[in-house]
This record gives sequence, C-alpha cells and structure tokens, in this order.
Amino acid sequence: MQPSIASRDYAPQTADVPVLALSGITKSFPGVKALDGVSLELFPGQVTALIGENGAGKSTIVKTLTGIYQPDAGEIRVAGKPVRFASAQDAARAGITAIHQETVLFDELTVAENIFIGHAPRGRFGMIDWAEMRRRARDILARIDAELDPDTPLRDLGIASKHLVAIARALSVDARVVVMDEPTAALSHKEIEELYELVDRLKSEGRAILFISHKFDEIFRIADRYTVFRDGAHVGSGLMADVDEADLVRMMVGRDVDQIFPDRVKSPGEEVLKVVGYAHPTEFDDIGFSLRRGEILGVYGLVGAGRSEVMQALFGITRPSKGAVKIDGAIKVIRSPADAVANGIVYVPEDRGKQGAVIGMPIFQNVTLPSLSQTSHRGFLRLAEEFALARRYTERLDLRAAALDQDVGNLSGGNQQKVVIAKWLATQPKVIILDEPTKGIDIGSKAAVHAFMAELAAEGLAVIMVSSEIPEVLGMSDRVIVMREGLIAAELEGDALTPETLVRHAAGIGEDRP
Amino acid sequence: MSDMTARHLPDRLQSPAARLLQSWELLLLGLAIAIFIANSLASPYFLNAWNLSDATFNFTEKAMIAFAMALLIIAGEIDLSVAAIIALVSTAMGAAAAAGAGTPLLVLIGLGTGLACGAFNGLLVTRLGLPSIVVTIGTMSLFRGVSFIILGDGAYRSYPPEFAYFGQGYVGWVISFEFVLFGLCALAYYVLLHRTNFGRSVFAIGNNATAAQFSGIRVGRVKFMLFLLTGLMSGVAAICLTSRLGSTRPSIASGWELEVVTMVVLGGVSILGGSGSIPGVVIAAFVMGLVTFGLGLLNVPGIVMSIFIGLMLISVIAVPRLWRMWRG
Amino acid sequence: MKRLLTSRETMLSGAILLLLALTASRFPGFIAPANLVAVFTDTSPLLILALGQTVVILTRCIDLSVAANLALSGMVCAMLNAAMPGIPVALILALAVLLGAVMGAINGALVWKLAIPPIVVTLGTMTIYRGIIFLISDGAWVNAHEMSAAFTGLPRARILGLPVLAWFGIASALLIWLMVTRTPLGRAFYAVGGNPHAAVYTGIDVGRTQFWAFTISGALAGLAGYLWVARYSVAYVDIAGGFELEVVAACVIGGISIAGGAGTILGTILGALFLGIIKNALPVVDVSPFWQMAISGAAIIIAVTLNTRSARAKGRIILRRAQAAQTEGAPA
Amino acid sequence: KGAEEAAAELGNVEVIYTGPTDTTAEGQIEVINSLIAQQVDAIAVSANDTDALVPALKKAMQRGITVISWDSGVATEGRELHLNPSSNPLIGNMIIKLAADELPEGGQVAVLSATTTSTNQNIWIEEMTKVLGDYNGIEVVGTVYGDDLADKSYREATGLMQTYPELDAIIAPTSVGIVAAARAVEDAGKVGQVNVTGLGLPSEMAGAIESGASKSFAIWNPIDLGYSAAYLAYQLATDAAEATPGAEIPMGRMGALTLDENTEGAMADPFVYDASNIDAFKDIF
Ligand SMILES: Nc1ncnc2c1ncn2[C@@H]1O[C@H](COP(=O)(O)OP(=O)(O)OP(=O)(O)O)[C@@H](O)[C@H]1O
Ligand SMILES: Nc1ncnc2c1ncn2[C@@H]1O[C@H](COP(=O)(O)OP(=O)(O)OP(=O)(O)O)[C@@H](O)[C@H]1O
Ligand SMILES: [Mg+2]
Ligand SMILES: [Mg+2]
Repeated sequence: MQPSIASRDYAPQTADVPVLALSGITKSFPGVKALDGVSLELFPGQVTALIGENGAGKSTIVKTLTGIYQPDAGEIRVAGKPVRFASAQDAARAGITAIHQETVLFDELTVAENIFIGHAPRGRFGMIDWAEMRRRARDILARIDAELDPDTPLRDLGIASKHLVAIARALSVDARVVVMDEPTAALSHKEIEELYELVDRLKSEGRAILFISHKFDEIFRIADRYTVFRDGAHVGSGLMADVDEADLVRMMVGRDVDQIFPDRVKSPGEEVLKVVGYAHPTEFDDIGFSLRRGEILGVYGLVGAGRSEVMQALFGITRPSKGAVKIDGAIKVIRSPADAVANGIVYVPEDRGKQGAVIGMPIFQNVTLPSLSQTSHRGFLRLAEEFALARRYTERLDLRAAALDQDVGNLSGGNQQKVVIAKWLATQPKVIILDEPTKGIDIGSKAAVHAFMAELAAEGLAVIMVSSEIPEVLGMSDRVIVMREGLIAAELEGDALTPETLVRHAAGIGEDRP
Repeated sequence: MSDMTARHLPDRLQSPAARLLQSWELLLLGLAIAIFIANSLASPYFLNAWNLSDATFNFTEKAMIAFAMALLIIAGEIDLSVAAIIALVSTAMGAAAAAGAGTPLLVLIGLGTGLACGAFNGLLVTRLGLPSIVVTIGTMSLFRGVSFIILGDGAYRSYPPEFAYFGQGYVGWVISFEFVLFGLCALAYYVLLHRTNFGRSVFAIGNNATAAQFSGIRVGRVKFMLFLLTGLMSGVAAICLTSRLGSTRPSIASGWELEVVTMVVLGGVSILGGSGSIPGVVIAAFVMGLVTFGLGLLNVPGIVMSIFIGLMLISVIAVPRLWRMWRG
Repeated sequence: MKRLLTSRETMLSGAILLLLALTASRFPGFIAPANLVAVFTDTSPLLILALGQTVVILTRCIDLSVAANLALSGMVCAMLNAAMPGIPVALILALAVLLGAVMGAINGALVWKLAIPPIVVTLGTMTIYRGIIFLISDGAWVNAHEMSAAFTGLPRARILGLPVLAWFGIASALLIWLMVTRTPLGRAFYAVGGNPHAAVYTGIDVGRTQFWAFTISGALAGLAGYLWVARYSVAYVDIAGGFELEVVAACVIGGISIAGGAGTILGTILGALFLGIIKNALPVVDVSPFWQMAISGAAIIIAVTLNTRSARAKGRIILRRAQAAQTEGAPA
Repeated sequence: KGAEEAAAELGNVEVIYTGPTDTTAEGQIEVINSLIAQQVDAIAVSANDTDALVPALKKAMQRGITVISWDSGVATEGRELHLNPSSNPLIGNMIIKLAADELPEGGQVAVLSATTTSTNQNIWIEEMTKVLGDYNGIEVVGTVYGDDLADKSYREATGLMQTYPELDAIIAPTSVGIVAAARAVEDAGKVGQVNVTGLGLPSEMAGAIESGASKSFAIWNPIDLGYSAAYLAYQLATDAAEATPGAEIPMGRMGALTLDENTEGAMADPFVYDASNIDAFKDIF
C-alpha cells in the first residue's frame, strides 16, 4: 500500500468551488465571544492565509473545523455537503487534518504511534497492526525527509524533530484539507524552507491548505488567498495578488501601523552585569559578556541554540557548573530565582502559560508576588498596599482588564505578558531579561512592546532581549550576541550588525566545524 | 488592545461581602446549621452542653491535622502518613514515659518526633523530587512499622497523671483543653494561610509551581515547611490522643489519614491544589463531628455513618455541578 | 542494550531474584517449584487488582475503591451462593465481574460526567461500597458450610498443575497486556495520561477513556472479589480492608508513574510479585512479624526513588562536545 | 441475641447494640461517648484495647453509668466487673488439650493468634504456656499473628506449615484465624497431618470438621454470653448487686457469676465440638 498521502487525487475538482466552507460560525467561551458569525472558504490546490491579531479567533476556528470545538451556531460544508464533527476523529475521516499551534504529542509513545494515534491501522480482531503502522510511519517520514526511527520514544527527540513528527502526523491522514496553525514558529531557517516545499507539494496534489502566521514575508511567499479576522469577526477575504502588506495590516488592526522601530538615544551608562566563563555540563560553555545601564543587548540564535538555558542560569533556574556573575562589580552567587530577584535580575520567560503568570490567581496577587516584602509588614499581608503597587504598574503598562482582582487566566495572551512585566518592574530591577517577548504577538501589540523596551532602557534599566526575529534584533539592539550550539559564536556591534552576519554566525556558515 | 488611552482599573469587581455570599463556606455553614437543627429534632440528648462538649472530641484532633493538611493540599501535595506519625510519636512518648520522663519532656519529644517525621517526608519530596502521594504511602507503612517494631504486642501506659490534661482536661466548665487548642490552631492557620506572605506563596505554588518558582518563590523550601507543619500538627494531635487514651499501642489512630483528607476536601479545598480556605475546613470539621455524633445518638452503626460521610464527600462537589448542568 | 539493562523491569527482576535468593539462603524450601506456584497463586488477587489499578493510574487517575469493590462483589456472590446453591458457578463469576464493572463505571461516570477528582470520588465510593456490604449482610458472615463445594472449589481446582486462581491471574495479565499494547483503547490510556490536552486534539475523549479505565478496574475487582471469597471460604464486611494502598504500592513499585501515561504491564506484574514474595517470605524466614510493615514501607520508598531516578528525563544536549561524549559512552 | 432474651426476661430493659466504623479504640470511644450522651443505665463493652477505653469508661462511671466488660476485657479501673466467657486458665488449658489429645506421641504445635493487641488472645496464650508442662512431648514452636484478617491468617498458617514441615497442629484461639488455618491446611493437602484446633464457631467451622482439617475445637455459647452480660449489667444498674471481689451475682438461667480479686468472673466452661455434634449446632451459632 502506498502512503496514504498520495492515494487519492483531488485535482479534478474545479479550483473555484470551495472544498471546505464555514459560514456564520459563532463560538463563545465564558466571558468571551471568540467567533462571531465568521465565514471561511478553502479551495483545492490553493493556500489560504488566515491572519489576525492575537486573540482574533484564528486558533478557535481551526479547532472548530477539526472537531475539537463544536460551534454554537453556523454551518460547516465539506464539498458542498453540510457536516457535523463530534470529535477530531470525525474531522479526520472527512479528510481534514491540522498541525495545531500547541504541541499535541505524547512523550511516552513512539514516533510511529504519535503519528497514528487515533487512527492506527488495525489488524485481526481490531487489534493495532504495529508492523503496518511502523511501515507507514517510515514512508511518511521519508516523504518529509525526516530521518527519524519510528520506534524512538518521543521524549528522546529534540524540539525540531518533534515538530517534524507533528507534521508527519498531519500527513498521515489522507487529507483534502491541511491546516497549519503557526507552523514555523518553532522551526529554524532550513526547516522552514523545507516546510515551504512541502506546502507546494501538497498544493500540487490538489489539497486545500489553511496557513496561519503572523509573519508577512511568508504569507506573501506561499499564500494564494487571504482571510482576515478581527476580534472574532470576519473582515475580509480575497486574492493575495490584490493586496499589499499595508492593506492587510489595516484590515487586521483597523488602522495604520508603522513598523518602524522606536528611535533611541544610545547612551549606555556604567556596567551593571558581567558574566564570566559560565558553563554547564550539557547545555552551554564559555559564556561571557557584559551589560551596561540603559543598554539593550540582543541575543540571537536558531531555536535550540541554548539561549534560554543561559538566561535561566542567570536567573537561578538551572545551576551552572562553572563561572561567575558580577553585579555592579561585586561577585554574586545566584542559586535560585529568589537570589536573582534579590540581586536585581529578573526574567520574563518565553513560555507564558507555564512559567509566566500564575493562572488562577488575581492580577494584583500576580504583580505583587515577587515584591511581597515591600507591601507586607513583618510577613503579614497588607491588601491596600498591594492594590496600590499593582495599580501603579499595570496602569503604566496599559493593562486591559475589568478589575485588579480578576483572574489572570481570563486575560488575553498579550495582557498576561503585561502582567508578567508589571510583576518584574514592581521589584525595581537592574537587569531585565526578555525571552522572545514578541513571540506569537500580533503586530499591533508588538510595536507597543518595542516602544516599552526602549522606554525602560531610557530609564537606565539594562535589557537583555532574546529573539529569533532578525528585524527585531537589528531594530532594537545596541549590541548582539549570537549563540550556536551552546556557545557564543560572535558578539556584533555597529556596522558588523547585518542580517547576513547574524545568519552566518548563527548557522555556522563559512566556518570550520570544530 | 489597540487604542492607547490609559484606563483606571478598579480594585475589585465585586465587594468582599458579595463574594462571601456566594462562597462555599457559607453553603457549608448552612449545611452545618441544618445538621445541627436536624440533630436537635432527632434526639432529645443532643442539646446538652456536656454532650456537645463530648462530641467535639470526635473531630478536634483530626481537625488540627486537617489545618496543616489543608495547606499542604493547597500547595499541591498530600501527606497520607499523618496517622502513622501519630503512632510513632505516641510510641516515642510512651517509651520516654516508661523511662520516667516528665510531662514537659514528653511534649517536647512528641513535637520533636512529629517534626522529624515531617522532615523525612519533606526531604524525600523536595530533595529527591518524588511524588508525595507515593512517598507518604511508603512512610505510612514505615512509621507505623517502626512503632510495631518498638512496641510489638505490648503497650505503654505509664504516663504521668498531669499528662492526662491534654486530652481529658477542661479549661473551664464544659470547654475542653482540646477544643481550646483546636480554636487556637484554627485562628493561627487562618492567619498563616490568608494573612501572610507565606500563605500567599502556598496558593501560588498550588496554582502553578513553575510560575511560582519563576516569580522568585523558594518552592522547595515552602513545601518542606508544609511537611514540617503537618508533622508538627500530627505530633500535637498525637499528644492529645495519647493523653485522652492514656495508653499507646501501635494501632493507634489507624485509618485517620483518609478521614483527615475527607475533612479537608469537604472543607472546599481543591484536591488539585491552588484553592481552599481554613474557615471551610473548620466548618467541615464541625459538619463531620455533628454528623457522626448525631447518628451515634440514633445508634446508627459506624459503618453506616461512613456511608453518609462518603455520600456527603461526593455530593458536595457533585450537586452544584449537577445543578449547573441541569440549569443549562 | 544499555537501555534494556537499566530499565525498570530489569532492575525489578534483579531485585526479585535477590529477594528469592535471600529467602532461600535462610529457608531453601521457599524456592521449591511447588512453593513458588503457591506464592504466585497467593499473589494473584493482588496482581489482578494491580492490573486494573495500572490502567486507571495510566490515565492519571487513582482508584481507592478497589478493595471495597472486591469486598462487596465477594459478599454478593457469597450471599447468592448461600441463598441459591443451585446457581452455576460460571454464572456467579460472570455476575461478580459485571457487578464490579458497574461499581467501577459509577466511579468512572462521576469522574467523566461531573469532573470530580478521582481521588475524591473513590475515597467516597470506598466508604459507600463498604457500608453497603454492612447493609446487605447486616454485619453477618457468610461461612464455608453455607457455600457450595463448587463455589469454593473453583479457585483451587488445578489445571496443568496450576490452581485456577493462578490461571485467572495469568489470564488477566495477558488480557490487560494485549489490551494495553494492541488496542486503540489501550493506547488511549497512555495518551490521556501522558498529555490529556493533546489527547483531545487527536480525537480521544479523555473522560470517556478514564471511564473505561475505571470500569475495567472495577470488573477486575469484581473478579477478584469472587476469587477471594471462594478461596478463603468466608465473606464479611472487612475483607481486604486497606488492600487498596497495597495495590497502589504494587503499581508504583512496578514503575507505573503516578503522574500518568508511563509504565508497562510487565512492570505491574513484577511489582505485584515483589510485594507478594515479601509477604510470603516474611512468615517463613525468621523475621519478627512486627518488622513486616516497616519493611514493605521501606521497599516502596526505595523502589519509587530508583524509578524516579531512572525515569528522570535525560534532558536534551545542546553542546556538541557533551553529545559526543554521550554517544561514545553508550554504543548503540 | 442473648441480650435480647435477657431483656425480655427482665421486662423493663431496652438493649442498644451498636459498633464503630472500624475496629479501633478511637471508634469505640466515639460510640461510648454517644451512649453516655443518651444517659443509658449500663454499658457492656467487649473492648479491642484493654487500656485505651479506660478514660472514656471512667467518665461514664463518673456520670453514674454501670460499666461492665465482657469477652475481651478492659483494665480494672475502667469497669465494675469483667465477664469472661470462661475462665482464662480453663481456656488456656482447653486449647492445648484439644491439640494434645490428638497427639499421644507428642509433637509440634504452633499458635495462630489474632492481632498483637487482642487482650484475651494474649491471656489465653499465656495461660496455655503455663500448663504446657502437663503435656508431655508437646512443643510450641511459634506464635504468629493473622490480625483477624482472613488472608493474612491464611498466609501465616501456610508459612507455619512450611517453616515447620513436621508441624502437627495449629492452635488458633480466634474465630477468623481458625477458619483460615483450616482452609490453608486443606489447600496445602495436609489434612490428617496438621490438625487445626482452637476457638471457633460451629457455624463457621462445620466445613473444616467435615473435611477433617479440624478434628475438634471449643467455644462457649455466644448467645449465653450476651444473655449473661445483659443480666449482669441489669443487676448492677438496678443496684440489686454490687461488684466487689468475692461477690456472687445472679445471671438468670446461667446461674451466678463469682468475682475474683480483679472483679472478674467466668461464665461457663467452653464446650467442645467435633464431628459427632457439629451438625446439631452449626445452624444455631
Ligand atoms: N478554551 C478557551 N476558554 C476561554 N477562552 C478561550 C479559549 N480558547 C480561546 N479563548 C479566547 O478566545 C479568543 C480567541 O482565541 P484564539 O486562540 O482563537 O486566538 P488566535 O487568533 O489563535 O490568537 P494567536 O494569534 O495568539 O494564536 C481569545 O480571546 C481567547 O482568550
Ligand atoms: N527536546 C525538547 N523537548 C521539549 N522541549 C524542548 C526540547 N528542546 C527544546 N525545547 C524547548 O524549546 C524551546 C527552545 O529551545 P532552547 O531554549 O534550547 O532554544 P533557544 O535557543 O533558547 O531558543 P528560543 O529561546 O528562541 O526558543 C525551549 O522552551 C525549550 O525548553
Ligand atoms: Mg492561535
Ligand atoms: Mg528557549
């Protein structure tokens, strides 16, 4: 048997009849109307880009058309026939498959099983046919050029390989509609190129593709059509050929957004942080750099280069095996985040949901969590002071919420990020580390984050910004460290700071392999 | 998210009074009052100061442990070894009493042994990163096992006469020493959980231990302290119980761990961690005490009483959910 | 190869062999084949319950009601047999399994439909099921002479030299192993426990899967209920009291992660055998009975420490140098 | 059942029979507290811990309630009198005699007890050890505890047979233990080699007598025991009698109870059951 991916031919359908059409879809969550009568059409052999700000409802519609959510109202038609999906399996049976924004994989299962769970090939008595499953897994992996053994337990794989498994999983269904929800967010340069090739191939096989991304360059590169959502409503669709970037942005945010990075007067003060010879047995080695007041230090690298690990070591999460940290010239030992905070180093993590805000606690309690010693009296809480402190910083960040005692879990992702930043500013730190501060943030909010970073630096805070986006790194940083495979590959400044040098050092091009 | 005008954020959406009105504690209080009234109607012996005072012994010792356990469960851990700690503490005190120790020393030994057991659990959980439910299933056998090794089929009964005060003494009229201690512990734990930085970090850890750690909270240290507190309270309960029984056997307090957990859960503490309150646990203690005492007065066999407790445990969570489902 | 040598199952097998050797050095008769059969037979009820518990724990739940379920199913069988000795044993057996499954399904439904945490549900049903035994039996015992010979005879009848009780243990292990490794439901147990959020995305209904886990656990408890009552020829309220924690301990020793989604049936079998051997060896080697409890407690703690150590994520390795060192250390 | 018979005979007596959730001392105390609260006239308790109940029972006595213990006793200061089903030396002697009678040549016997804390078990075993010298050639090789759990008792009995392959008899002075031990002997195929004896109820032991695993065992009549306890409690509560050493207190159809210096007394001699009489009793108790 051929790998399922090529076993059906959808080409005969005419390109202007939608293979999948959603209309009038409404979906509410407690307190939020995530989708309000939206429509979406996908055509065979074409890539439709779905764009919108954070929280516009993109992932929600993906979950609706893959059977994970059931819409409150509206209609889904597959090839003209109305359908209802009670579960993800129903949608898969109708030929709809998705690479979701969240990883939907299982660490304890093997690669082959991760690809096939939910629709494993069955043998006698309805038992799973392991041999067949492995064989098919191997075929699919070969198709996407992933050199993975189907029997490896997933927990042994790196993040990029896991992503390949997620892609393989989407392809294991003989799908006429393939949905990709921000598929390139975790991939490196090379893997992104490969993904584009895959998209082209799927297109040529006559499949309809829904592609969600915040990156305009890639949308313009691969999409044929677009659909824009704003605040859960449909604001426009059409052919990519008819629009330019500014049009799309206007539709997305309802106004013009200049994408120019804030102008900054670069006047670094004295040195606040110096890292010497930081090393860890498996994660990084020989890390050294310094940082001055009012400076923004960019840290660039491909995903998996170990940037977060270094920053988390500075913050006391991972314990380095060697090396020293000097703060204001004095050597400090940092064994825990509590030590780091006490020494004026704070960290805004990449993984907001898990490491950032304490979901389920009110906003003000989140904000005061690291500075309780300020607002309390001999270890006893003083609510009035807590509210005052929380108000001061949340209002400064223009937090959008109903009240300070609202649960953080009810806020949108961007506002959760603001709570985390407010929490740290309240401790009046010397050094703030922002790990991918604009990852998955829409372009409207992005500009706000950039402006804010510039403001902090202007107030004399030292900022470290870990980022994988070259424009952001170039636009914001005074100086950039490039990391590769746990080592510092280069430190760039001034004229040496160009997209080419960044990519070259990050990927190790033109260097002898050690 | 896109317009840039700053806005004023109110502190609270609802006034604290409005919140209280919708709270679990109020519901539970209603239940307690209903049971109280039902008991008074069902049995002529119920409304009697001495009888009510006797009834408090049904729950005071368990409730003292339940306060510490509530904090532990809110922080996302559990300690199933509390009853075994009682056995070991009681054995240690018995051995000391047999060797001629006086009451003050006995109390010190009791508290010290409790703390040591708590520290042992705490180290295993926080240092070795083991799941607390498994660790304490293990130490539950271990602690009681040690007391079996020490005592075998014997018993300690040579406690000094003053030692009887803790479990049998009265502070004034019908108010027993144990009941006063229970009240003091309730107050202390209320303040600790709801009014201090420590309590706030307990909630933060229970909600999301990683985020709490990333906010600069020393998660391991807080959890360790909670195991210590639970050990300490088991020690306190062991002192009261031993004093009340006047003797020690290794089988003392068997099965209490599940009753304590039941009390905590009934008090509205989420077994998944992150939420709960001490007033809830206090009321739950009264509810359990009143139910067992009331049914006892009607001479309902204990095993049938436990059906009531089991049903109550499930229905306090199930009924509100069913109600919500039924309404829409 | 290295993975095989350091796997939990290998380590546990080693521990079991060591235990047997130690026992044999003080009491050689212990490892006589006939006695090993007896030990296995004696461990079978624990094994059967542990298999059910494994399935439940895999889905990130826990079932504290298994012992009460066993006792209630057993009591119903015994009372039925006493009242109507004519009912064929096969029918009683089927009824026990069915009754157990219904009790398990009640747990499962509460977890699934009302989303009540499993530990709360089963803590509650544990006392309720026990209480019901008292209500139906009025606290009285059902004794050997009230049971029919066929009823009490089945578990000890021998097939190919092995008592039927042991065969039930083996058959349950095989069946659960097949189910867990070869059926979609079995794999769903791992998925639901390993990453419940992701399971939804693959079309697996988390609640329904947990419901089936509880039902299976209940059915096995029902089976064990009949076997227990028939074997000891007596039924009363307190039978198998406190057994639920021993069952959980067997799973944990066998390497089933309490956090769900990880562990093997072989592990459970070994875990149950380990506890069974300790329980059977202590009376024959001259260890004071008072030591027994402390020893099994220590065994649980040691086992879980070792399991957690070996299961601790090896962590991915960024440094090329460290990666190279790692691959040299472990030639594939 | 016996208590109710006594109540009927005495007329103005109401019997409350109740028990705790589990067999712990703490549970029994809760029950005693609720009985105190109901202002009962008398409490007759079969304790599962000699000492732990004392403070609670003392409190009961302070409030004017008559307290007696029966079967499994309470320490002297916790009750007015204790009713032994039979005299302890008699039982101790009886259980070893039952074993020895089947072993004219002597042999090895082992004891399977209930929990390590059961008062009565421990006393009987003690009394048995005292008279051991009277039985030539009988050697007690070990004492194990089945905790009154069927499965543990079974396992311990199996262990005994393995540890002592020459074992001739198991003495189990507990009704759970004796049944489990008989089962274990049957399953080990040692019927005829190992004789199980001790204290058990005819209804529970009928099967074992039939299979031959047990040749004989002894017990008193539990109905009589309940009857006597109720009668005694009535006598004391109505001040018709006083529990002082040496006193003789009537117990209706069971005669009178003579108290010793510990205010203990024995109801009657245990009765021996074997294949010849078991069928007549197995449906009674
Ligand atoms: N399970 C849920 N419960 C409650 N609210 C939800 C849930 N899922 C999504 N929402 C809310 O619905 C809205 C739409 O979210 P959705 O995830 O679809 O946004 P998105 O367009 O995918 O954003 P992003 O670009 O950040 O991925 C948001 O306000 C979000 O907070
Ligand atoms: N094998 C893996 N399994 C699970 N998570 C992984 C794995 N590898 C990497 N990750 C996660 O993916 C993210 C990126 O990896 P890492 O932190 O090593 O790279 P980085 O260079 O710091 O990149 P960035 O900060 O840009 O994501 C981190 O959140 C990390 O925890
Ligand atoms: Mg999204
Ligand atoms: Mg990272």
